[in-house]
Amino acid sequence: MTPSVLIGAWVAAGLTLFMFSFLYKDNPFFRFGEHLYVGISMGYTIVRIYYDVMVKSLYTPVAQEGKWWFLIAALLGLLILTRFIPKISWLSRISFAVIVGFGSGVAIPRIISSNILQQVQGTLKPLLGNAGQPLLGMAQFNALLILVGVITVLVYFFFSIEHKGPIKVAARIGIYFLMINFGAGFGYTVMARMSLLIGRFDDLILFASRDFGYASLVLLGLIAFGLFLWERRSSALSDPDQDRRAAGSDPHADG
Amino acid sequence: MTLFLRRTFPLLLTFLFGVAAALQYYIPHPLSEAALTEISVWLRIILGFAMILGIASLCHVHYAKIRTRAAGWGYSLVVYLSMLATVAVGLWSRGQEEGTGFGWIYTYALLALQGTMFSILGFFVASAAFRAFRARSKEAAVLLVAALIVMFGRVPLGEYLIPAAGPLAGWILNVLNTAARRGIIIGISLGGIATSIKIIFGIERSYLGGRD
Amino acid sequence: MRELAGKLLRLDRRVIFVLIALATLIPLLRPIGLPVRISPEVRQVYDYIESLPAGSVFLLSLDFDPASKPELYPMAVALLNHAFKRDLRVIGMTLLVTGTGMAEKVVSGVASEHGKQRGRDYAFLGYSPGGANVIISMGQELATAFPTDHYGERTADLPVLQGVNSLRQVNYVISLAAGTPGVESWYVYGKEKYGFELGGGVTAVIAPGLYPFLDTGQINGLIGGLRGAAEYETLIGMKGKAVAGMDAQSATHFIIIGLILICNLFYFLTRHTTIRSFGSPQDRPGSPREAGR
Amino acid sequence: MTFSFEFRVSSFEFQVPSSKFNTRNPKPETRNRVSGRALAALLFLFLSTLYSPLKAYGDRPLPSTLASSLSPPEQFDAFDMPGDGGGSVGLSWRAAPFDGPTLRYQVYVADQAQGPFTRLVEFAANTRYKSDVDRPWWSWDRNKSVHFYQVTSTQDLRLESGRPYFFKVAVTDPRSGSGTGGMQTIEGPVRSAVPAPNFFNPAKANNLLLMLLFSALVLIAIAQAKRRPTIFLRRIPGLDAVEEAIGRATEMGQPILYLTGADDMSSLSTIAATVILGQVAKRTAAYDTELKVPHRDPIVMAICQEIVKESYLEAGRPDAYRDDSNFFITSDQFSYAAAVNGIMLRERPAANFFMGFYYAEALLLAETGAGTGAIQIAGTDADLQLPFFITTCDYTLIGEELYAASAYLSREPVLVGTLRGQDLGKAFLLLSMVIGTVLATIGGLTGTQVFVPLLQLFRDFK
Repeated sequence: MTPSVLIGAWVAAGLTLFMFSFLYKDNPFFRFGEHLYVGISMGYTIVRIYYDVMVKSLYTPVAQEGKWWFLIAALLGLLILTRFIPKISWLSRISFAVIVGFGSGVAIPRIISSNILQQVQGTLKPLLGNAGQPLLGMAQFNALLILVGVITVLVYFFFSIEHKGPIKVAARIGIYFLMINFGAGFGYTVMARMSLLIGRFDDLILFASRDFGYASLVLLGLIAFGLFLWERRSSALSDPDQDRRAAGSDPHADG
Repeated sequence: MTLFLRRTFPLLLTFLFGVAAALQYYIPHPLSEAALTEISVWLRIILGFAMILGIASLCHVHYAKIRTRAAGWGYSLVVYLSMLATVAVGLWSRGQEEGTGFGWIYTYALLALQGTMFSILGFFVASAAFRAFRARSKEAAVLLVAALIVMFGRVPLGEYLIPAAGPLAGWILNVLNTAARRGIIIGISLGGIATSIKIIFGIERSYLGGRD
Repeated sequence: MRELAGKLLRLDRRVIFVLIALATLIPLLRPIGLPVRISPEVRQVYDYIESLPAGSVFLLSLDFDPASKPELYPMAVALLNHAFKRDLRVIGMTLLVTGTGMAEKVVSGVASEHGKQRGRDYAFLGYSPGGANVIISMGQELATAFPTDHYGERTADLPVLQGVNSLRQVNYVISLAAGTPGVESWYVYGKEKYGFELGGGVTAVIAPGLYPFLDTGQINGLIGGLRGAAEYETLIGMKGKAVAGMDAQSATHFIIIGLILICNLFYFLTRHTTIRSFGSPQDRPGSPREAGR
Repeated sequence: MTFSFEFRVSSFEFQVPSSKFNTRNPKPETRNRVSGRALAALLFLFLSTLYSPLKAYGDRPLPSTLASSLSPPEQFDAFDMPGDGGGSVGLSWRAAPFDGPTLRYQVYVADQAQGPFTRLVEFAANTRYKSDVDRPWWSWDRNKSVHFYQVTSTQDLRLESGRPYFFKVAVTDPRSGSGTGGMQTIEGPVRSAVPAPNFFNPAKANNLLLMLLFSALVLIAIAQAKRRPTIFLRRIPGLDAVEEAIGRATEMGQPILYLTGADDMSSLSTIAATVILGQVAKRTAAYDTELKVPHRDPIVMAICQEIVKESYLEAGRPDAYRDDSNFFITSDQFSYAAAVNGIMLRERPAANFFMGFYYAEALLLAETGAGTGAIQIAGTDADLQLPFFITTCDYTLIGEELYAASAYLSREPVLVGTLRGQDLGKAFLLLSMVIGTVLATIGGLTGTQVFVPLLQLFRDFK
């Protein structure tokens, strides 16, 4: 194992535990991890933008392929920076207009295609047996349920009609469909989230092995001890009542 | 003239770009495809420049904290140092990630931090479920039952205990869930289209801010 | 009793966190191996590898990066274990540069567990840029796409690749993928032209999108998500990470289900008492004030 | 299947009332006789307009395999494929009476009229008809008696737009070759075509039509609302809570946290979120409550600064406006979530607003906020994240309600009119789905293809 991998394992295990300590409460370890994370991610973004956008998408096409019109984009980008100069900051609106206009225009036909046509098309199913199928099988029943669900949910979303009479009944049914959707969506996602947790714990277990010098275990012990010291210090420095109320936002714990 | 530049010209641009972008979808000509790709590169370039605004804002916030020695200013120092260090290593590595220090930061710091934040969701789904899934009303009961069945049917043990749970969960997901999702999606689409149209026609212009 | 129930309803979240952590950790350390129902699409992959005679050529393309590791890595381990057990000639490769290191580690790791020798029993070709184009050129000539293997040795000289000039001589290809390039690319640019059999292993997120390919026989089997990996581990009788992961899944799901059931029980016990916040709609039980710190 | 027959079937269905399931009775009759009759009239209209494209379905040739009477493919034509980006040619020829599974067609291509021709494909003579192509009736003659093959670029052949290519089709009988040594192959004439890119894809015409229809609906509804500004609007509970949340934050002297979502400014959810921010900012300005808006996208941040500034101006409190109430954190998903969580835990905002589009970080933010005791109001069209907001927030604007929210908050006739337009659009789609399902059911029961053209109006073609 190379030293870079070994150090990497210790760093990764340490940062993982720092972030997990947030589950206990806001504490200096988490705050350090959080701020480090913001700094690193910002630094990473800057480097990526420099190489992938500024060099690859702007400098190379303009300087080497002669695509001078990319300079218009650069100009629009510079216009946004006029926001630093209040007197001419209105120039940034020109760029906003391009971005927002383009975004709204691109959206319409694509929304119609994938969110209206494809959804309506999926709903238009025969409710009674197709040729060769039983007259009223499971498929037909499901098609009917889907139709009822789509329609009642849509009715629920009517804004300018008062919900009373049959509209109210339909909207109520729509609400039940929505609730099933939310419940099922929640239940369905639990597995994916747990997979991530398992993946993370897998790494910690790996780093706890002898090959990595028991990194996870050592660091876990250190962090637990650190948290203990921090709790003792903060409860000694502030009166208990205030501490309970403002746990986690304790000014004395600041670096 | 300045009023035109300040107000009308941006609205005109919005209209032109909006209509052009909408019509592009119906034009199969390679030119239109190329234009779309080109504009998306433009947007990336604009965003690249705009990021300077973001960096300035971030630096400003943390600089203010350090200068006034506000509570926790040491952490602001951490932001500065880690950002500068990452940029320095990234430039040193020429943006390459394979086998460089930059790649090391990515793998052992960024991925670990990201993976951990993401995995905290595993804990949060549990605590959110505990708090929210109470049969206070008929609606809440429906929500609760749907969630329970799907959770039960998704894992091997549940399916082993009650073999019907798997197919039942599948049915809820594929039929009842699909129905409601379709309704939501169609509703969202109409809301989105209406917003788009208002923007293109200059009816919604708050994103331009200012009065002049 | 009611008081106790009320207290439990305002249970500190951290108790739940500890329960979840334990329910994840314990099965990972000591896999129980709860029964997993084998789905036909996973069994088809297994059966196909079982049916291959020893010495057949099996190509495993590990087209994923560290982000999809939790789901796809166990699949790679299980498939490689199976292939080496069956004494197949194994070729490993990847279409994603960010996955190269991980792919190398798993191929060489499992191989050494089975006492297989690099170059003689298996090869790891590494990464070649070009995405789906790599598949096309591999179909014409393997050595064009990969002049050398990952370790810099000429592919033409590797004993394990004797008689394998292109994808036409490969018996079975499995792509482990989390997107494109992935299973679809291997079908469109590979199987359709060069006639090898193709299987897929994908993350749970993209698995539903590949079932149409399964129905039409474009792929002969599909391993989906951690669950699919666990099924495969069960098939080859190896309690690995995926089985442990599925145990953890079962455990955490049942903890959550149990918590919900218990809290509803308590909720009905306390409903008629005047414990703050359960009666009035403004102060719903789901509202944060109850969460407890 | 002819026109008169079709109509007889449908009129029969509508005139015989019967019990629910023992006869194959379509739905409308069991509901309402009048609407049934109206439907029949409507059907008649449609059928008469659809008569011409339909007649082609009938005359499919009987397959026979008289190998002796092989003749060259008739009416062979090569043409540029309509509605594409170029690089593709369509070939069509009339189905012959001898077409059968044993005979095969071979397609050849060359870049010069004299050749050399290379074979592109060979297929059984009873396959590949024009009707097999999945294109809508308004842009494609779905003819079952014409063979069709689409030539596109492959690895071996590159079709370039703007230059001619030459094609021919041969029919061959493989069986005849087994005994005599040379199999019987008859070639058709050579035709040429120039693949060219097109400026309109007619297959997407229904999409365009819907876009124009919705645009018109919204614009008309807005115009109407300007004239008659009092339109009934049902309550959205989450919006009533906005006022309450701001009031509570003011009382407690704590800030309000407002998030605009994960997407950039070109996303409609972000635009909706910024519009609502304007309304919220007006109230915070009036109450003099601190507003905190952490950002992930610098452009959204810049625009939000403008919007908030404008709101403070409108509320008459330009002095209270602070430029750094909108601030940037980072563009990375989870470090942003971590930092916002930190803000929630340390600055204890009394109200959290989550508007716009969210990904997996939704629960991370909302559950932490729930732990701090803040009032939480979410509004998102991210359907996958809705369950998590519903379970962790006090109020959630579901999907479309996010877009409606700004209309509710401002009560401007223009915005309220948009809601009316959206409702009309919904009603239109709702009716289309009901009628479409009924027609699909009738079509399924009777096995007729009459309604296919109508149903195709609601299909997505590429």
